[in-house]
Amino acid sequence: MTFEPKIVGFLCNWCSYSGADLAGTSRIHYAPNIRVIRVMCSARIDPTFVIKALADGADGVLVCGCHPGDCHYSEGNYKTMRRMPLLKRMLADFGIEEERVRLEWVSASEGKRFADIVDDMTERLRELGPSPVKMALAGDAGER
Amino acid sequence: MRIGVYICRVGVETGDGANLEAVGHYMANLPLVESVRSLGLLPRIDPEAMADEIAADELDRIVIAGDSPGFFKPAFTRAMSLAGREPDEVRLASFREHGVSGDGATERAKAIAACAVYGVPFTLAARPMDTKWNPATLVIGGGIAGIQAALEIADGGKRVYLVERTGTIGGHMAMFDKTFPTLDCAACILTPKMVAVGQHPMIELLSYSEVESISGVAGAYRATVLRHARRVKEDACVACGICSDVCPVKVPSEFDAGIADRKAIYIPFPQAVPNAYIVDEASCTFVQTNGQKCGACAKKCPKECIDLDARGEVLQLEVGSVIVATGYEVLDASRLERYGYGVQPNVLTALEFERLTNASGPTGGRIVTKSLRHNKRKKVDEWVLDPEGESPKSVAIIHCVGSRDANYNAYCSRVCCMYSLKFAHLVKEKLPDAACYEFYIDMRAFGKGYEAFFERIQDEGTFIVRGRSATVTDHAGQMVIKGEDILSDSVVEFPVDMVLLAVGLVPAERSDELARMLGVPRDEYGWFTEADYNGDPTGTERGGVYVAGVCQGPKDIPDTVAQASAVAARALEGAMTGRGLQSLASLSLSDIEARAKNLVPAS
Amino acid sequence: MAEPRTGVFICNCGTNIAKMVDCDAVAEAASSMPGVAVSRSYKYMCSNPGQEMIAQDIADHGLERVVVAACSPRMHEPTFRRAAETAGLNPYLVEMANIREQCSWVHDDAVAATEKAEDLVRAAVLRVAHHEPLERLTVDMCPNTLVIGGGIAGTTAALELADAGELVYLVERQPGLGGNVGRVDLTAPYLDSARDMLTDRITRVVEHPDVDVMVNSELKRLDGFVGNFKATIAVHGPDGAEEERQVDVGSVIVCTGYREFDAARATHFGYGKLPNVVTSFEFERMLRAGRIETKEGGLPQYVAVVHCVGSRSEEFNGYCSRVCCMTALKYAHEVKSALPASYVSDVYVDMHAFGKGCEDFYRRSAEVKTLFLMYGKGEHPVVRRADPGDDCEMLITVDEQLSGETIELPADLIILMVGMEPREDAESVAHLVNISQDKDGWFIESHPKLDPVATTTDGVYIAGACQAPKDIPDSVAQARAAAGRILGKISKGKLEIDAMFAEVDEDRCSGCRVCNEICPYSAIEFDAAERRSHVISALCKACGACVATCPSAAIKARHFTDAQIFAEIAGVLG
Amino acid sequence: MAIRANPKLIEELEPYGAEDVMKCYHCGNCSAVCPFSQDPYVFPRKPMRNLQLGLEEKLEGDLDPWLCYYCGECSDQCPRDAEPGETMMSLRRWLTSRYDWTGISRLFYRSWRWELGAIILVAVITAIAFSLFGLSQGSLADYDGPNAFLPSSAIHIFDWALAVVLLVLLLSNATRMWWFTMGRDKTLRTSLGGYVRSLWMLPAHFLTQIRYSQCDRKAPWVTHLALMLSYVVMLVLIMFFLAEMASGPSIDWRVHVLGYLATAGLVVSTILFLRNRTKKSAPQYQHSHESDWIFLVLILVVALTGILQHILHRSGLDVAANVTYIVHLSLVVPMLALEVPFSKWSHLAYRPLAIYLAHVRAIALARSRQGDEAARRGAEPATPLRAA
Repeated sequence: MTFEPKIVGFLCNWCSYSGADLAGTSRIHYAPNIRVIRVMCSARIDPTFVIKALADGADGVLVCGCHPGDCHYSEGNYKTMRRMPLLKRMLADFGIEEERVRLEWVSASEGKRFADIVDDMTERLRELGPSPVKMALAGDAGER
Repeated sequence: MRIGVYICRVGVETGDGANLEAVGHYMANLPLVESVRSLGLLPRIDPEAMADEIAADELDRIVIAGDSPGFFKPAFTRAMSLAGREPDEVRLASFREHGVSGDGATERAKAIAACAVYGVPFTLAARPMDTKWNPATLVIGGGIAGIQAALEIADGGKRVYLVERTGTIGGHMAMFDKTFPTLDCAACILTPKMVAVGQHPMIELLSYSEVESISGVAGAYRATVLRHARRVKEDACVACGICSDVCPVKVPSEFDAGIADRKAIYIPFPQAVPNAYIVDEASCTFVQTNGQKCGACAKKCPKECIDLDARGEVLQLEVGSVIVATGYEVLDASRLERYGYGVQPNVLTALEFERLTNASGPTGGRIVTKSLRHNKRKKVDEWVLDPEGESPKSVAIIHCVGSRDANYNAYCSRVCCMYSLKFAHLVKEKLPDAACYEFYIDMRAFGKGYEAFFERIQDEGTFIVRGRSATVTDHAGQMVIKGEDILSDSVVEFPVDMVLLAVGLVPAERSDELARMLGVPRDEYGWFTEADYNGDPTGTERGGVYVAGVCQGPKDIPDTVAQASAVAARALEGAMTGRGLQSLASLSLSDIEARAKNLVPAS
Repeated sequence: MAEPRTGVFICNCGTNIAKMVDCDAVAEAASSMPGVAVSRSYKYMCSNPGQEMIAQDIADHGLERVVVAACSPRMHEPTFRRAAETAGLNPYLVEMANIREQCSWVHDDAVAATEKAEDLVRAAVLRVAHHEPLERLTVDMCPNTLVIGGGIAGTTAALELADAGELVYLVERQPGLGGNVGRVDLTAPYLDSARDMLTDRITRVVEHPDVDVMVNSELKRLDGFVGNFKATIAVHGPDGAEEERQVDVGSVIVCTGYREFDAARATHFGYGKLPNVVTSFEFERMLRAGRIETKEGGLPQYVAVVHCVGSRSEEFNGYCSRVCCMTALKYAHEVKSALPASYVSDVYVDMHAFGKGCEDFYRRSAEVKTLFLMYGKGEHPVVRRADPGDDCEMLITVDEQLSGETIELPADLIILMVGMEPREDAESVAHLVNISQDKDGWFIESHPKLDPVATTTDGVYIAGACQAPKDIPDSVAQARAAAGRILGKISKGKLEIDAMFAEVDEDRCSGCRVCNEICPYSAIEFDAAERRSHVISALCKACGACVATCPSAAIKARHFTDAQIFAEIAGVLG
Repeated sequence: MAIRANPKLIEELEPYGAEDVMKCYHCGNCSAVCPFSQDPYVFPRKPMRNLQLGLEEKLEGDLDPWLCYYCGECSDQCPRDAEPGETMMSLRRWLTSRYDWTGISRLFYRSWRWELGAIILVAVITAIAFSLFGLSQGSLADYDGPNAFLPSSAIHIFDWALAVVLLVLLLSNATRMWWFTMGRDKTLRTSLGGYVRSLWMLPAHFLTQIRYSQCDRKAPWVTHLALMLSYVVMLVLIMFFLAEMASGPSIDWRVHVLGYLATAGLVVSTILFLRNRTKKSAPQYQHSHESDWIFLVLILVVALTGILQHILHRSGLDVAANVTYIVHLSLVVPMLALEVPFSKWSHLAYRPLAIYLAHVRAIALARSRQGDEAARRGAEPATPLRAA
């Protein structure tokens, strides 16, 4: 059987979470691998959340915010835009493939886009296989 | 002081009705008035000759009375200075500008004239008395203007009744994809406000309802509202959509501007507020056959909240203020045959394109041309929008469709230039290789950040053609748009796959009825007339009746929102103090006269 | 610690959820989650029986936390919070799991969907354990308002508030009220009297018991926050003496307007060199005096009006000044009226006749035979002295777009339509009231569409031309809008603050001040003495940007704490 | 090279009928709907613009007004009611007066009193002159024969004399027209060959007015053609077969059948035009200049008196016939002597000439353009997509 990755999604309340809801109200189907966590603004997403998610066994983390210029808090998403690349570079040093952490802009009218992103990410992670963090942890568990 | 009165008229947009002769006689009997002369329609005044007359009559003050008398003021001012008199002593009695029209026109004209003679601003002397005020407010129209006004007032802790004709609030803005010039998505900024309205304890949202009649006076209006039968229990419906899955009837969706279908039982759009389905009795088989046929939805509804036999109900509302925010409709593009709308499948109106390019629209935001399909049921070939269809290689956008045109709407619709530029951007963004043409007369990019937006569009490679195009024709299956490219001084013809018509705005249907109910005049084009063009752009003749948004005249979202908050201020004043100003008509001529006398500045 | 007693309620939403998610299985699984005392699955949780069931269970099982797995919280969170409240449970102790919009409706694999639903419910259960009862705070709202600027916008706003019975302090730099409109004789497009309109307003402002007018004055300091500002105003007496006044205000409206573009900067028009090249405001004076003459005292035969002087240009201001076009047309009419024998030309780029009645006004100016010449944006007409023997004093050379020719236009009097610019003191004002300016120097509104008169600083509003060029009706509308926003707050008496805001743990704060900069609402103050930052909850909009930024994790976002979100993460990952 | 604008010119043009041109805000709709408006002759907007700006020389040198047949489509669709069609008409009137070196035309177009006065004057002189002549050498009782009151031979000579005068006037004006529109334009590289090769267009367009048929509205073309052909047929008959025409009382079918047809054509078409103008049935009939009325009425009465005279003569009432003949002549002479060179009739010559010259000019322009084609393209906002 194929490997089914687990994805944790951090969505901003105003654009992306509404977009995800719209996918639902429009009955646009996508992969069930994602678990969404709502935050008020993508700027709230502390890098440690991503790390924690990976540490707890997520195979990928999706971060979604309003399109640049649309932020409900005027500029929060710009902070995220600067923060994420740094985090990715750091994770890369720990051997975590950069596809595992993804930053996307999804507006409240882009239900379809959200669905496509989830499907695409799921597909890529299937190819990529389980997260090395998970493997490592599993390994540790095995030794004990 | 010796005062000379001159009565003259501008032939255009005259407020009907005032008996100028009577006004003349009246003015002749006002103190200090030496002479009253009538110069008739659009007089050609010779300042030199006028100066001699003034000198001869030794006039110290001139009063020009009539509709838009300001058009003659410079001539009189110059005449005064030539005659060695005080040029500042030329006063205007502006009839049309201060609401001289209909019955009572003559009395109003007299009052305005009196104030001018006394050298006192009419608006100052004719300030109505205040009266008791019912703290509740009725907002008519659930577009962005109505939503904004309702929220402002309700957030102030005051009761609001929001009456919306359709099944959901949101109005035209909910249909838009992006909004100029910032290009932020309309849904992102509008839906939170819609939800807020739906959940606000101080707002009673009466959707699918219409105001039947309004009686009473400023501060104490009684409105009769007809709640059409939604036939779905609003609070019980969970918007699961099973009903419309089983509904066999398909009709064009209003929300999708007709480019997609909806069922007879439908929800206007997923984020609709109230978030409940609605039965369109006009197309519902069950309703049309008096329950003889169908009724499938009611049987299938898991919450049993569909009552196809439900009847409309009538409500009585007591309010102090009434806010009119009925918005607009777009001009019927088929009236301009030369653009081929309705004949050429790929000639779209602005609203249709908004839905076509909208991520939540029928093509998921893909800009595609219609393709010919055979409809087996109807046994006819018809043009359909296929999400997988071909995207246009070239798109032309025609400005001023039915606007700035003596044959249709003489006025400028104010938003078309900018939304056309926005369209050009969306086309270029989604179809970088497509050629895009804008045919315009004047590029009216007047607002904050608009000019920069215009420049951005030009940089994106859209061809801006100065010249309103003339015709859209079909040459062997290829649409061709023809117009004069004035700046290159030649007639151009471009083959195009899609034409977007920047249709102008026209007043919403039934606004004539509403105007009659409220006793608020409308201008020659049907827009509601404000109390004072400059001084009070959101007030009206009637105390406690305010206008906001496009129903007062075309305007964009920022200006609409500003007006909405402005009328909210007035409603809140009444609600907070329990008092407010009566209608202007409540003042008699003698009242105004007396006030003016007392206000005469001591000199 | 012992997990709080939690109730889990799974909504079937008819079959909407149930047909894809095995609700009973989820309920079953939930019952064994930490702290769960009761777990049920029901047809419609949002229905009255559903809500009553929750209330009943809270009472019967002494529930301390409630989790509802149903539709999107954006739809029914208020509903279930109310339900909990009726049973005496703090509404913030309720958490929802979105198993409809983001589960049953978007998946087609029942097993996977059910598994996902369980994860989401677990996340909610673990998260809600960390919830704290929160109270919505209120702060006092001082009903007084400070209006800066006594032009048309300022006077309008002041009257609007005062007529509602609220006290207004109106601060004007100049000795008199009226602002730029006071320099205009007639208004476009109906040529009504600007003076009458102003006289009306000024008289009422001055006589109004609730308006405290301070002329020759300016704002010196503004301390505090929304509802509780302290304004220090310097009032200059006639004898040059300066006295300081301290006033308490709850809100501030900035209506500082604009100044006109200095025509001398655009040298090609010859302003300052050629005697008969005048600015629009200078021409207004001629109109008022009834002496439309050349400097030599002769009557101009050819009068030319030139648009976009300093506006829509690369070298000066890029933006459109919005009012000049209609004013120019007004001049065309006024010249024709005062000098019937004259010929009026109007040199424009695009005719911005967008306002109500304006297109008709444009048409009418064409009907009185105004000659319109169009020049290209980015180009500019050049004015020079005419040659001896010409029947005019000056010649304007225009690359005329509509004819494609280079045209020499005769002129004896040239009126330059000077555009609008932010006032020279705009920057200092912006600094005083803590609002920002765009690249052109205009004050920035909090949202161009949905909040055109508010700013990112709560309680500070902008109206009229200080936000961007504007005509009188639009300025008046904005002034009222600002008043409306304020009246809304005053009418409530107190300012309600959502319970979700950020808090600084003073002991952990290192006083690095990173958060001060990050906050878009300047809601974080730095206490220099204590070397600690702290959040002004009234200003906080709960975005959480500071929380994520704080290097010493000293800031806590109420209802979105790290602990809560970590719990949620652990939950979804089983 | 800068051109001086002349804001006063419009006042000069108003008497010719250009009353609404200042309303135009240049949307370009008119130029785009006109079937004749094509590079290098883009109109009506362009001439309207030159008129607004008072670019006198450009207007004088403009052939465009003659390429317009006033179908009225442009006026119909004009968003500002600036009456492009009527403006072109006014320009034709003004150009006629410009081509005319005598200045008489200008006088006529600016004041109908002058035109009518001149017609009456010429009519009276003609009447007196012919009466005296008739009495001096014949008898009023005889229509033909040796003692004829107005022997056709004599009239024939007079006709030819008049024809020569008219020809001289027309040719001199036509030459001025050529000078304004072609001659003085130094930049134009015309070749004699170009002139010669296109010469055929003159008679062709004169006789068929085929371009007119390209307008969306066809009816005016038919009437217009009928009037023109009838007139030409009549002219030929009179110039070459006057004797046969005048002969009688028996009817000479060789010429008279044509005569009848022509007369019928004249009467019917003029009546139709008069009816349209009174009814204002179409845009091109909305604004009638005094000169239009005078012209139509004159032709109508000429035709009617002609018929009357013909009948009277055929019914042996020679006295009456002779008197009518005098009246007829006193109308014919002003119609020819005044209308043809100085007023509306002149477009009979100017329009075909303009079409011809326009063609020659276009060829020349095309040639001189080939050089800087590339450069020109670059300057345009439009694209390779531009349809030829």
